[in-house]
Amino acid sequence: MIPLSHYMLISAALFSIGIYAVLSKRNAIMILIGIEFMLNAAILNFVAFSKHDKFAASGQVFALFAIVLAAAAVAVSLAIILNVYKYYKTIDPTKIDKLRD
Amino acid sequence: MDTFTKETISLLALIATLLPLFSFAGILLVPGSRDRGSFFSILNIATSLLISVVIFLNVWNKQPIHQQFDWFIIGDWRFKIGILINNLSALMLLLISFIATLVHVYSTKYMEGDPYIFRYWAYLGLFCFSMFGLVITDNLLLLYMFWELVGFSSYLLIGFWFTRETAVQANKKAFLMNRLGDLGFLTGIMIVFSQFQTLDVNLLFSEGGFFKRSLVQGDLWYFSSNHMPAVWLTIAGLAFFFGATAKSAQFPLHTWLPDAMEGPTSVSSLIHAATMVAAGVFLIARIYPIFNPTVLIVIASIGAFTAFMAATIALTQNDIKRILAYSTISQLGFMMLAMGVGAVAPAIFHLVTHAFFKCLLFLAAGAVIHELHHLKDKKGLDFDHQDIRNMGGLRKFMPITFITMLLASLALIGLPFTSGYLSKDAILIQSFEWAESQGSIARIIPYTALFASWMTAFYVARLIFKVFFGELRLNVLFGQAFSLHEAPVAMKSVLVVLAIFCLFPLFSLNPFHASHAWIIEGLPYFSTTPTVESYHILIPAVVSIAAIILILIGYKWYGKNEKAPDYTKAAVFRFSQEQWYLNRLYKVMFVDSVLGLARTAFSFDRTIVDGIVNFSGKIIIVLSAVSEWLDRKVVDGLVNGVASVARTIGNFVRHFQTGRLQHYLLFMILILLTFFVLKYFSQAI
Amino acid sequence: MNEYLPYLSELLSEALSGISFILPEIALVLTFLLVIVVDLFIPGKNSVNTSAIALTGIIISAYLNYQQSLSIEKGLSLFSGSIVLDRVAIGFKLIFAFVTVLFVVFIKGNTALKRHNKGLGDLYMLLPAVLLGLNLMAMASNLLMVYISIEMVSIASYLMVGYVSGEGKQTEASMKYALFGSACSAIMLYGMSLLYGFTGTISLSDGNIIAQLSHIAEPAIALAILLTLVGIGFKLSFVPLHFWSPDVYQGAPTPVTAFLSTAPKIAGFAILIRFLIPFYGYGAATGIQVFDFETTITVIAIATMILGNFAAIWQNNIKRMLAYSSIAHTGFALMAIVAIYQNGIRSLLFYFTVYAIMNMAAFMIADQVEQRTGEDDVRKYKGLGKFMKVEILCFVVILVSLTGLPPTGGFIAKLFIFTSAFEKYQASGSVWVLSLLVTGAITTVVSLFYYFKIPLNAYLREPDREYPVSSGLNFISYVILALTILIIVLGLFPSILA
Amino acid sequence: MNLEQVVFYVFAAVVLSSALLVVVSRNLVRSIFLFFITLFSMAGVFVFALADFVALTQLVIYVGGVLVLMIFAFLLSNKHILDNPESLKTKLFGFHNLPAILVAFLFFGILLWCISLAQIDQLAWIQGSAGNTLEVTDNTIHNIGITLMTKYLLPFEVVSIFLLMALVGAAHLARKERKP
Repeated sequence: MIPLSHYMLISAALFSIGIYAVLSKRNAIMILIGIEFMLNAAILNFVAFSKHDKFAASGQVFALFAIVLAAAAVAVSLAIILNVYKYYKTIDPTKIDKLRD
Repeated sequence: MDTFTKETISLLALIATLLPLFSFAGILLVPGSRDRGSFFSILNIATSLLISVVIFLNVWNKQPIHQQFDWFIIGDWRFKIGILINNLSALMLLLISFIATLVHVYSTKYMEGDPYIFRYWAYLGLFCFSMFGLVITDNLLLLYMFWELVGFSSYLLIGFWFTRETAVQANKKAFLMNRLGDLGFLTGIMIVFSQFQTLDVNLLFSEGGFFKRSLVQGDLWYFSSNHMPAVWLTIAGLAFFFGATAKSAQFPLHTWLPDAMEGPTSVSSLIHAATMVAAGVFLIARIYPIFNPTVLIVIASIGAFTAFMAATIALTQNDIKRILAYSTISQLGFMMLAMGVGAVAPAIFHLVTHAFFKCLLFLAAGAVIHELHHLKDKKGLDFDHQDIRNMGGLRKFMPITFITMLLASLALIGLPFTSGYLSKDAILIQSFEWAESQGSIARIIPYTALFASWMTAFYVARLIFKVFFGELRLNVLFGQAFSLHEAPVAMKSVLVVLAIFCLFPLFSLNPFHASHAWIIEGLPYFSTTPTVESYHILIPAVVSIAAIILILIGYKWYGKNEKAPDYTKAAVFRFSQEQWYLNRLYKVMFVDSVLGLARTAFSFDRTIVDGIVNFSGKIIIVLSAVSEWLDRKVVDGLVNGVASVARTIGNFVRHFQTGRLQHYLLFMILILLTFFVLKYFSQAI
Repeated sequence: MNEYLPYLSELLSEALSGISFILPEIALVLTFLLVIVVDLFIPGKNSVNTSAIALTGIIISAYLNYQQSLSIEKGLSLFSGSIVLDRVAIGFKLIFAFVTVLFVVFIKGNTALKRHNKGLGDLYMLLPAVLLGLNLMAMASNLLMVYISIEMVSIASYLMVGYVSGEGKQTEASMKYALFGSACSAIMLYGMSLLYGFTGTISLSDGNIIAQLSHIAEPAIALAILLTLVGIGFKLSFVPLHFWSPDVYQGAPTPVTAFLSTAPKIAGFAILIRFLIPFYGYGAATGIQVFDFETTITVIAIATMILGNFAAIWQNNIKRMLAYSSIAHTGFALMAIVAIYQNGIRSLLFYFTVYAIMNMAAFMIADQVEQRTGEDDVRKYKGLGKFMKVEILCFVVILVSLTGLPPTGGFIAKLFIFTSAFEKYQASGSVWVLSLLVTGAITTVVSLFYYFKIPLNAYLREPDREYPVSSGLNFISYVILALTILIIVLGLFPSILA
Repeated sequence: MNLEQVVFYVFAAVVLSSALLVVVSRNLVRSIFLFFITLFSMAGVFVFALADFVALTQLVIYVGGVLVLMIFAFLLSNKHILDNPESLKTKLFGFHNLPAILVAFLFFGILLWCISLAQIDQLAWIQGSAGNTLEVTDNTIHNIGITLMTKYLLPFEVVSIFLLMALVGAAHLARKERKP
C-alpha cells in the first residue's frame, strides 16, 4: 500500500514545477505545458483520493472530465497562439505587451 | 379661501412643483428659435407663485398637510413618499417662488441677446422644480434626491458660459465640494434608517416623533427594540450637518461659492444668495431634533467662525460679486450659528430677510455690471467691469439702482427700520443669552459674531462708497468722460419691489423688536434659554452705534477723498463732521485724561489715533490675508490634496499593469501567497 | 456492476425526472445545434439567419425561465445534486438572458464585427452555448458542475475575444486571456482536488463538506479554499485576479468587452454565493466556522474597490476606464456578499440588473462614439455633446448611475448594498466591515474624478475639430435611449423588479 | 519494500525528473518529448491508485490528442516557432528566473506544510470508508459507466456541447481568412 500522502507529495511537486514553467518560460507553448502539469497534479489528487470513494467514484469521474476539458482548452489556446504568431512573428510572452497602462 | 381640503392643497403643491419642470421639458423638447422660452417660463413660475400664495394662506398657522402613498416595497422595506407642508415649507415655498419670479422677470433684460438663452430658461425651470420638491417632500431619501438635483441644476447654471475656462473650473469645484457633503448626508440617512426603519420626516422629527421617543441611556441609544451605540447619534447629526455645510457654503467647504460667481449674475442672485444655499439651513431646521448638544455646539462654532472669516475676507476683495459672495457666506454663518444656539425661528427669519436683501444686492450689482459691460462693448474698451476700483459716482447715472442697493445694504448691515435689523439682532440676542447659560468659553461664539457683524458694516460701506460715490474712475483711467444709463424698466422695477421687502413693516410692526415678528411666532422651537432683558436693549444699541461709526470710517477712507462739489449740502456730510468730532473726542481722551501731553496733542492725535486706525486696518488686512490664504491653500489644498493622493495611489497600482502576462501571473500568485502567509504565520489579518 | 443492479432503475428515473426542469437549457442546446446546422448549409449574407435563430432561441429560453419563476417556490435539487434550481438561480438566469439579447443587438450595430470576413455564424453559435454555461453557473451545486460551467464560459470567452483577430491587439488580448484563464482554472482545479481529498465529497449542497472540514487544521482548509477562489475570482476579476481584465477589455471587440464585463462577472457572483452558502449556513447552524470568509472577502473587496477606482483615474482610453470601473463595481458588489445573510442576495440581484443595464449601455455609447468619430480616447471627446446629442446625454445619465447618484437605478442599488452592509456592521460590530463601508463611501467620491471627465470634455470644452451639425440616430441609439430611460425608471420605481 | 512500492517510486521519480527536465530544457522539441514521458509515467501512477480507466484516458487523450495537437501546431506554422528564444542568452538559474523559482519553492513549501497539517493518512472520512474502498480486484469501468449515465448524466451531456463548441470555435480561429 502506498500512503496517500506520497501521492500528495508527487502532485505538490508537479504542481510547483508547473508554476515555475508558467512563470519563467519564454514561450507560450511551454506555458501551456506548465498549465498541463498543474492540471495533471490536480488529477492525481482526485484519482488518489477516489480510491476511498468507490461507489460515487467522484474523484475518478472528476479526473475524466478534467482531462477532456483540458484537451479542449489546449485546442483553443493553440489556435489563439497560432494567431498571435501570425501577427507578432513571435510567441515570446515578454515581447507581446502592446496592451498595457 | 379656507375651504380647500387637504387633498386639494397637496394637489396644488404638486402642480406648483411640476410647472417649472414643465417649462424645462417644454423648452428643451419643443424646437423653436434660440430666444424662445421666456414667456413660457415666466407664465409657469408666476402660476406657481400664485398657487404658493394660496397654499400659504391655507396652511400658515393651521394644521400641517401630510399626504402619502406607497413608493416601493422590496423585501421588508416599504418606502412611502408624500407631501408635507407645514409652516416652514409653506414659507419656503412662497419665498422661493416669489424670488424666482422676480429673477425671471429681471433676466428677460439681463440675459437678452445670449445665443443660448433658451437653455438658460430651461435650467432655471429645472432648478425651481428641484427646489420646490426639496421643500415639500416628506421623505429624507426623496429630499436627498432633490438635494442632488438642486446641485445638478446649479452646476448647469454656473457652467452656463462654458466657453470660459474659469467657469468650467468653478463648476468642477462646486461639483466635488458638494459630493463630499453628500457623503455626509447619505451616511446620516443610513444611520437614521437603520435605527428607525423609516425615512419619513413627519414620523421621525415631528412633536412626539421617533426622535423624541428614542432615548440615550449610558452608551446606548434605544428606540423600541433597536439599539445602537450612542455615538452614532452624534455621528448622524454631524453627518447631516456636513451635508448642509457643503450646500450652505460653511467652513471648510465654502470655497466653491465665490468661484460660482462665474455664472450669470441673475443666477448668483437666485441660487447662490437667496435659495439654494439656504437649503442647508432648511435641512437643519427640518431635522432639528436629531442634533444633540455636542453637535449643536459644533454647528454654532462653525457658523460663528464662518461668519467671522468670510467677513474678514470680504474686506479686501475688489470684485463686486465676490464681496457679495463672501457676505453671503458670512450671513449663512449667522444662520448656522443661530441654529446651533437653538434659535431656529430667528435663523429661518434671517433666511427670509436675507433672501430679499441679498437678492436685491446681487441684482443691483448685476445692473451695474450690465451697464459697464454694455459700455465696454460699445466703446471697445478693455477693463474689468466687475472691479469696484473702476467704478465710482454711479449714483448720478443710476439713481434708482443706487437707492435700492443702499436700502439693501442697510438691511445687510442691520440698521434699524430694515428687515435685516430685526432678524440679525434676534440672532445676536439669543446667542448672547445662550452663551450666558453655557458658561464662559461659549462667550467666544457671540462675540465673534458681533465682531463679524461690525465688519459687515465696514465692507458694505466700502462697497457702496466706492461704487456710487466720488467720480467715475474710468474717466481718469481712459481720460474721457463717459456717461451711463439707468437699468431697463424690467430690471429697475424688480429692484424697487425687492427694496420694499427690505423694510421692517412687512415683517414686524415694531421696528425695534423682532420677538413679535409673525415669522418667528409662526415657527416652532422657541429657545429654552432664559431671557436676559438687558441684552434686548444693549445689543441692538451696540451693534447699531458701532455700525454707524464704522460706516463713517468707511466714508472717510473711501468716500471723502473725492472732491465732489455738492457734498456740503448732502446729508452725508454732517455724518462726516461727526466723524471728525469723534476724532476730537479720542484726542481729548488720550491727551488730557490719560497721557497729559497737551502740547503735542495734535501730532499725538495724528500718530496715536490714526496709528490705531491704521494699525487696526492693517491687522484686518493681515487677518483677511491669512483667511484668504487659509482659504486658498489649506481648503483648496485639501481638495487638491485628495485628488493628488488619489492619483498617486492610482499611479502606484498602474505600475503593475506592465502588459506582460507572466508578470501578471507572478503578482497574482505572490499576492495570494502573501495573504496566506500574513494570515497564518503572522496573524496580521 | 452487480452491486448497482438493484438501484439502477431508481437512479435512472431520478436522472430522467430532472429533465422537465431544465427546459430552458434544452432550448439553448437545440438552438446551438440549429445554428451550427444552418450556418453550415445556408450561409446567409451577414448571418441574418443565424442571428435570428440565436435570438429566437434565447428569447424562448428566457420565456421558459420566466415560466419557471412562476412555478418554482423553493429550491429543487436535480440530477443527484448536480444543480439546484431556486428563485435566486432563475433571477440570475433572467439577467443573463437579458444581457445576451442586448449582446446580439450590440453585435448587429458594430461595423468592425460585420466586416469580419470569416462571417459571424460561429459567433452566433457561441451565444447559446455561453448562455448555457452561464445558466449552469447560476445553478451549479457541486464542484464538478462549478468547474465545467466556469470552463465552458471561459473557453467561449477566449473564442469571442479572439474572434475577429484582424489585428495584433485582439490576438494579444485573447492570448493573455486564454493563458491567464487556463492557469487560474488549473489552480482552481488543484484547490478543488484538495477540498475533495479533505472531505471525500464534491457536493456543495449538503453540510457534509463542512462537517468533514471541521476535523482539519485551518491553514490547510484555507489553502484549499483560496486556491478554489482563484478560479472564481478570475471570472469576477477581483484583486489580485484583475490583471488580465484591463488589457483584455481594451483589446477585445467592444461588444464582446461589454458582454464579458457583464454576464460572466455576474455569473461569477452566482457561483460565489453557491460556494459560500454551505459555509455560512452550516456555520450559523452549528457554530463551527471552518474558514474566516468574512475577513478574506472584506480584504479583497477593499483592495478591489481601491484599485479599480484609483487606477481608473489615470485612464484615458474609454474601454480601459470602463474596465477599471467594472473592477471597482466588483469590489462594491462583494460588500453585499459580506452581508449575505441579511437582505444581501435580493439587493445583489437588483444591483446586478442595474449594473448589467448601465454597463451594456456605457459600452454601447462608447462604441457608437468610436464608430462615428474613430475616437476611443476620453480627451478627444471634446465638443461631442453637440455632435452626438442624444448619445452623450444618455452617457451622462449612465455615468451618474454608475457613480451611484439619484435619481437613477445605480443610486438605489448602491443604497441597498450600503444599507445591508450597515446592518451587518450593526450585527457584528466588526472593524473590517466598518472599513469596508468607509472604503465604499470614499471610493464613490473618487469615482467622480474619472466619470466626470466625460461630460467635462463633451460639454464644457471646445472641440479641436469641426463636426457636422449633428449625427443622426440609428437603431442602437434608440436601444441606448431605452436603456437610459429604464435606468431612470428603476431609480424612481425600484419596486417593478421586486 | 515490496515490488509494488519499488515500481511506484520508480514511476514517481520518472514523473518528477522528466517534468523538471521539461522545464529546464532549452530545446522545445526535446521538451515536448519529455512531456510525453511525464504524461506516460503519470498514467502509470494512476494505475497504482487503482484508476485504470483514467490512466487509459490519460494516454488516449493527452498523449494521443494534446501532444499530437502541439506537434501539429508546430508543423502547420512556421518552423521558426521552434527556435527557442531563450536558448542563447539564458541559463537555468538566470537572474530573471529568480522570482519564478522563489515563488515555485514558496508554493511547494506551503503545500507541504498544509499537507502535513491536514494529516492526510488519518482523514476522518477515509477512516470511516471501510467497504467503500477500491480493491485491486475491482472493476472500475462498470462503475464509472453507470455513474456517468445516472449520477453524472448532466455534466456528461453538457461536456458534449462544450466539446462541440470548442471544436467549432478553434476551427474558426485557425481557419485562413477568406478573401473578401
